[in-house]
Amino acid sequence: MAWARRALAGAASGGPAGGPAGSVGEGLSGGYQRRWETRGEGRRGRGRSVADQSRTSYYGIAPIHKPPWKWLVITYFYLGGIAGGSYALASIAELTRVPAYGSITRAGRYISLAALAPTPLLLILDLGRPQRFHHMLRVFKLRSPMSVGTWTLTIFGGLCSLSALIQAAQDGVLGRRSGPARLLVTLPSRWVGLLGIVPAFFLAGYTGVLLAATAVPLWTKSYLLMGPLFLASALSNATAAIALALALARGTSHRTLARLERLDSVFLLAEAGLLLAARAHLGGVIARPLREGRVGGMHRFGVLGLGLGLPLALQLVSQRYNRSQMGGGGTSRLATALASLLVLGGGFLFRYVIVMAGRQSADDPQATFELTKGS
Amino acid sequence: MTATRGGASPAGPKGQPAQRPGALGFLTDTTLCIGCKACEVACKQWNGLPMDNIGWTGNSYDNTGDLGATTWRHVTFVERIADQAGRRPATLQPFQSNWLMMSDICKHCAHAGCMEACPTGAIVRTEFESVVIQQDVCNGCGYCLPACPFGVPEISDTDGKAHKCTLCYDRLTDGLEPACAKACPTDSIQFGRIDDLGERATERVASLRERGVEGAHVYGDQDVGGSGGIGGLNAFFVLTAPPEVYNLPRRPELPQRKSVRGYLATAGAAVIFGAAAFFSLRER
Amino acid sequence: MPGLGARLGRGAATTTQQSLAESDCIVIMGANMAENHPVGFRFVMKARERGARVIHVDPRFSRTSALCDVHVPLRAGSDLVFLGALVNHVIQHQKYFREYVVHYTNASVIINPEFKDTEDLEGLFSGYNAAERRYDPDTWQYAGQQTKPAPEEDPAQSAEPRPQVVGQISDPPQTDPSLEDPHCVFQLVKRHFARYTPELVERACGVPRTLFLEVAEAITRNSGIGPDGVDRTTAFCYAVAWTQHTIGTQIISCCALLQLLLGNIGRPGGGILALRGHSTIQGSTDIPTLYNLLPGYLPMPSSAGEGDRSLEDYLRHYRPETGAWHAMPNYVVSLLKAWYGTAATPANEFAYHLVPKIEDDYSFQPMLLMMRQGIMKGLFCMGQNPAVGGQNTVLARRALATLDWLVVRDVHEVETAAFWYDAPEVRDGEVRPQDIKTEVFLLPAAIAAEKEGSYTNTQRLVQWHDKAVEPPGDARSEAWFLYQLGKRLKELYAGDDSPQGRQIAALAWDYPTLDGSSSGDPDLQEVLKEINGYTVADGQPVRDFTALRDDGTTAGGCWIYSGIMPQAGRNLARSRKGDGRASLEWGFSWPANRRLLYNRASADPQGNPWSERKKWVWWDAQEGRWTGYDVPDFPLTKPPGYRPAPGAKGLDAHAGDSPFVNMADGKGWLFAASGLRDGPLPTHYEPFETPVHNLLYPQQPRNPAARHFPRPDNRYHEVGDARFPYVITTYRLTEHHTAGGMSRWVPWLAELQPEGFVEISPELAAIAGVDNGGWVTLSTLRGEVEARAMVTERLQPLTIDGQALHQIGMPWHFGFGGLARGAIANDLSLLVEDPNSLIHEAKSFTCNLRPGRLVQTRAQAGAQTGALRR
Amino acid sequence: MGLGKLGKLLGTHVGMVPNPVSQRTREARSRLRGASATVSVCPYCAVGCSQVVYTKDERVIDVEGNYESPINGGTLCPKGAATAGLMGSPLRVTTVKYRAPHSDHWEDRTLDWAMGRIAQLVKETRDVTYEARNQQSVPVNRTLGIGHLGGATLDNEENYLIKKLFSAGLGIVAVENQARI
Repeated sequence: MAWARRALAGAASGGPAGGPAGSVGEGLSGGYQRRWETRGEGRRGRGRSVADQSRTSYYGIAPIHKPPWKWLVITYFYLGGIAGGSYALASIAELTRVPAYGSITRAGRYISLAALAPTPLLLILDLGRPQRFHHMLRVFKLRSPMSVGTWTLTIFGGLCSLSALIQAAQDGVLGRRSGPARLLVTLPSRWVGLLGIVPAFFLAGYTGVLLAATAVPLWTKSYLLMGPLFLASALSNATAAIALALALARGTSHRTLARLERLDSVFLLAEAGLLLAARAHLGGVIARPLREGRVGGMHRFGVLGLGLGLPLALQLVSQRYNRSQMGGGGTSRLATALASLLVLGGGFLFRYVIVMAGRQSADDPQATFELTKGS
Repeated sequence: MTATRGGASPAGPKGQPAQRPGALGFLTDTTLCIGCKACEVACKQWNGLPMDNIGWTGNSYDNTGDLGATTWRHVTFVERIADQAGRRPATLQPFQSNWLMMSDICKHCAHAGCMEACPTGAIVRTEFESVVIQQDVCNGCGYCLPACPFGVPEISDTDGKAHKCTLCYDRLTDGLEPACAKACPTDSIQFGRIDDLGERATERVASLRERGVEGAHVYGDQDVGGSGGIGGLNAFFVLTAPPEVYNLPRRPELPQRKSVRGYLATAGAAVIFGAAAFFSLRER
Repeated sequence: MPGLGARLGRGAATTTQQSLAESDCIVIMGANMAENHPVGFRFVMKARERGARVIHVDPRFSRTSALCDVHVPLRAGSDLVFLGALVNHVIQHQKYFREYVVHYTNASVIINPEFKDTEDLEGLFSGYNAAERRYDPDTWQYAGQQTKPAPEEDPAQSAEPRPQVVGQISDPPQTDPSLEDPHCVFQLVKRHFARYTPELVERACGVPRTLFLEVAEAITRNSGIGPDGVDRTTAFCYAVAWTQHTIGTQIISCCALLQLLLGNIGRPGGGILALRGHSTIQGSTDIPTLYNLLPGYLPMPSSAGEGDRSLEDYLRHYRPETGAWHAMPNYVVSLLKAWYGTAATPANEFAYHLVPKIEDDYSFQPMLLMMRQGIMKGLFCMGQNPAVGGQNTVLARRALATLDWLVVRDVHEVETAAFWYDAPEVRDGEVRPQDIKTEVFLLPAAIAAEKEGSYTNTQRLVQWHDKAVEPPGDARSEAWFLYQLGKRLKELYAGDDSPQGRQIAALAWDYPTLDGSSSGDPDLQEVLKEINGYTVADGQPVRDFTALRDDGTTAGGCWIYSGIMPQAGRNLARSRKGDGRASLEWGFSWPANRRLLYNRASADPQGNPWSERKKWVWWDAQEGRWTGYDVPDFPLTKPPGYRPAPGAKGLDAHAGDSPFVNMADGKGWLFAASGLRDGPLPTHYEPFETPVHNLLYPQQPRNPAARHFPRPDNRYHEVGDARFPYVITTYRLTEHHTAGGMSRWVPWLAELQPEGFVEISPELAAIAGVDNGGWVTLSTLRGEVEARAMVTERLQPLTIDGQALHQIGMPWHFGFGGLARGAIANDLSLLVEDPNSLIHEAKSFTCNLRPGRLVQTRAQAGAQTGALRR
Repeated sequence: MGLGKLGKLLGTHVGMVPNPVSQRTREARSRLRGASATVSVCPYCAVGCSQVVYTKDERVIDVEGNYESPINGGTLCPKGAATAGLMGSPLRVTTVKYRAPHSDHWEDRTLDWAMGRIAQLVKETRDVTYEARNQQSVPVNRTLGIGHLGGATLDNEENYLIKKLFSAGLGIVAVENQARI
């Protein structure tokens, strides 16, 4: 009951409406006037009273409840985004039928399965009653993003594994002659990829809608932007992840890396745009957690600075450098890896900031009253 | 027992809580409330809820704090005694005045945010149009907590599941009046069919305004309290001060009506990003 | 309650809670009804729905004030100035109910010319004996009465209104119906209250004139038949905030005087409702576990001076010739037969000599001193928690420590049982358990639903509770404990011929048990039959108290409860059929199931209802008897026109227009010729500890007849003591029950008010430099406590005689045990007694306040006295 | 037939806001079914609210207001509503506790032992402090050595037995209760 301690500490917002010490006046109608001298040693002749603590809110106690989600859910948002994003990119790369992008497809497939693998465990551990995790599939409720999200996760889990297995079979990881390998190779990986694009994109973006469909002011005020914002962030993380993998792997063509880097810049720009638009739309009161305090600081330096600004700068530098070198290599691979790492770090920090800022926003009475003051 | 009807029934016009034949609910008339907390104790006694004991809060006589997993009725205390100059009133407003006391409870909304958010279908609408969390289904995901515009459900520290007022569903099945409504000494909490209660509420507000209580209004109709797609509350109130004073949102909104629009926005973005990725990769 | 007993004849609420719903104006003063009697308050709310005006007069804005039309904040301890001013207002503006006053009160009686009022003697009545701080009431009697020497007056004398009129009403008192004679009661009252003006109210109570006049107007407009011809009644509700003053009894008697003047007594929606705190505290004064009373408000025989040596002496001292009390011998003899059975014979005056005689004041506070002086060696504590609930509890805990043995019977391990290892002074090392020699027993007790029996509630309603379950473990009911203890003592004293042996041997103590075994619970229906009274020969219950005899043929434990079991097995306390009007079929209301007392006054002298609207009891000429919605509190067949023959005795001596059957002359006493030890007329004196001087009688700041105990461990503050400038009042909260024994250990109640606190105004908080939630320390010459301060505008400074005066409020439930803990407020209070009720003054005394905690420098550094033990 | 069943399942389990009620919820009943009811009076304040105590196999399962009472008509205050909490309080004393003189801890004793010891103590103290006559040789038959506090929360019959046993039987005059605090 964190708020209890905080309410006790009298951290309630809103100063007391201290009027002048009891002023002289004869019996007024509707109330009567008392003449007394308060020696005024204390502040303004009146100690801070119970009424002072409830002038602008109910003793600072939150009108709504924040979700109990912490690290497990934040990590799930992050990994789910990367899994969905990298699978989608892999499939798109396959669609371009450019043979050089085979490496992107392979990296994307493997990364998406690797990212997706821990997510079910994360979600189950986060439940109050983990042994009842299967109840999530008891209903399919369109109006509940978490219900739709869980079904998507299940379906995408199958497709993502299938694609990864097909990829593994094609790469001979499962051996040439073994039964399943031969069967898997026959499956049309492009069609499976295409089939998986929709759940992939949904998995990457639905977490934004899940947060938006709540009463938490910071999440729900600009609800239309939350989905795209999370999707952009997921895609930029995915691109960064693939770029990182390819940068480290030998034999990746320079051009592919440059192309990926440019794509990542596009996503970063979109994410930055959406984030700033959302923040602007929130308004001063509701956006306060993004401005003040620890989370505000992490938002400004961590997410905007390290996660978006710096990687964009690096990518611009490396792109100009590439053009000037016309085909030189070497140094840009290091820059790509560094940029990718920053983006990946920024991505995690972004989800941490959004979730924590949301929890603070739920605890702030002024935010809810601002959101619901209506016309 | 009549078959349980899924979904919600039609919402009522402005100024009147939703008209739902057969719906049972509460009218909590704060002008009769003497802040005795009999409702809090009667609710805990019937439902066997353990004590919270959060300690002395210093928030006037409210040491209960907030609705939670083990507190399904919560009496709020707000002191509005002295004016700016510290003058205390002698002749008071009819009925409850200057020390606002209100027994807060789950609103049992016509369209309930918690019910629409719950991914396991644990939260259902009963034949009495009340909203109940089925303890044999809930797996403690916590999504109903932020989904409720009034901050009612809470996850219990002991059993990890979400809990809130059930409008004494087990008592209603046996034709018994909810424990809090029965215990309330001054009948500030009135239980009954919500259309009767709705008329009683509007009559009460009218007579209060006649006697000089300008601030009197119904909280829980389409306009204030049951707005934004919620379609009215089955547990509504007669208040004499703005809702924010009682820690209630003035015009809350049903969060889940944004879900589908959220999906579409995301799908749109997905198409754009997908195309961007496709062309950005293909282009020479 | 001597206050109501002296002026109306019975010390109990005159009306019912349900009757409040018919009131046109309700004044709640000296009480916080919405918080301490929430369900009783529903009837006040019903009255408000019908448009009644509700006024709350209280130093603090409480949950009651929030639901009232008018809240009048006044200085704690100045209640009588406010009430006196109301009496003065009613008389000056002729707002009294003239026909009611002339016929039903002793307003027209001429008083002995030698009587001198406080206005003549600067604050004293005539007959004051300064050495013994006592009055001799001879000069207060009716004029022309042959003054019979009163029995030796001594402090031990029963504090309850002695029904005996000093001075035999040998012939009808001289009266002046025109109320003009300077010596008639009305003029004496008028002169006595002449200086209680609205200006004095503003100076002494801190209540502005405009507000006082608004209240006075509301009360007088809603009493009697107004100019618009509509008959209205006003009710007063009070509780211990009136009782717990050194002038407590006079405050209550002043309310009775005011209601008599306004003609509200005995009428539906009127009367005075005493709000009692415990479930059956009314029952425990009717069938009294009080030192100075026998069951049925019979005075306890005294051995002071000549004393009540024989039954005949006793009756001669206390039996009046006129009024209902004339039948006293029937009640006393029946009681002795009930107590001593066959050992009580006409020969040995029905074993009257075996009844112990009292010689001094053995009320609660002197008992503490008897323990300290080692006179009292053993104590039984059954459901009482004096370590928290008594006064000067620092002294009280020391007293408990000097006992040889202590038996505590309670539901939880209350502070009284745990003082020897858990009290603040033990935790601080001041006192060591090893030094406390008291042998302590803690026996578990049963709760209402685990035993059968009856409670008497605040409106004299006796209700039976059935047994639902067996008490857990070793828990037993008090009836079981007493019955078994009595049997064991009879065995121990078997054959012992000493006086103490003969006393216990004579006691009739064989009750059938419920399960027939010797170790079972006694059958309380049998005890109830004994209380109701039965004919000794056949053991059949008597119909009502008129059937009790003084020749030993009947036995009756408590005559005022007689009629509760009219036939064998028919227990009216178990009747449970409530109806809309007077609910005569729900429970039994003593005496004789009368719901509204003195309801003869709800009809005019000719026996017709004053008005259709306020009809209650009236004379039915055809039937030749009184009838109505209630059991008439009047001889059924005595016509309104009846006039007594000279020399008539008992109730025959009362005329047909005398509603107050217990009074010697059948009239409501505006002037109390006897029964009140500190004067026939209510007079304002300051509380024993007060920052302000008595503006009315500067020479007499304090009640001259108050009982005080100057001792080093009970030192008093001076009047206007600068070291203790703030007035402190103690009170209760809805969520807890008295000393907390039944609420601070109950989880669902402890969490509602989990910690002791103090309430101060923002203005005082500014002076002390404290904000809401900060720690403050309160100190008096008796003790020091610390608590968190709730800084709230519900308290406010008042301007008393031009000076700013700050008041502090502190709930007194809390102690060092249980789940909800806090400082013990009564560590601060003082031992001092009202002369009549012998009740203390915890509603207004003085203290000092400083910010910060009570830092202990003693043995355990850092262990805070009274702080929470984690 | 499977399809019909599947159709119904889809109807209640899939949709915008599906609302499937579980079997356990369908069978929800109040625990007062089959309980026995006893009418009692609230042990707390003097308003005198009538209470109905529901019990099942010798255990209190619920305490509520009594609708028939003209005073509380089914309502209760917070203390009255907590009566079941008082009867079942976790801190309730249910065994006899004894503290020997000068000891610093409680000891457990049987009820029978305690009753015998108390009777013994009463006799000893009474015999030492009994006064048949006072200094003026007026017969008084009293002892000031023993006192009694309590009564305001005990039944009328119990108050009667206290006054009868202690005063009439043992001559104890210092018998007082909460009326005076």
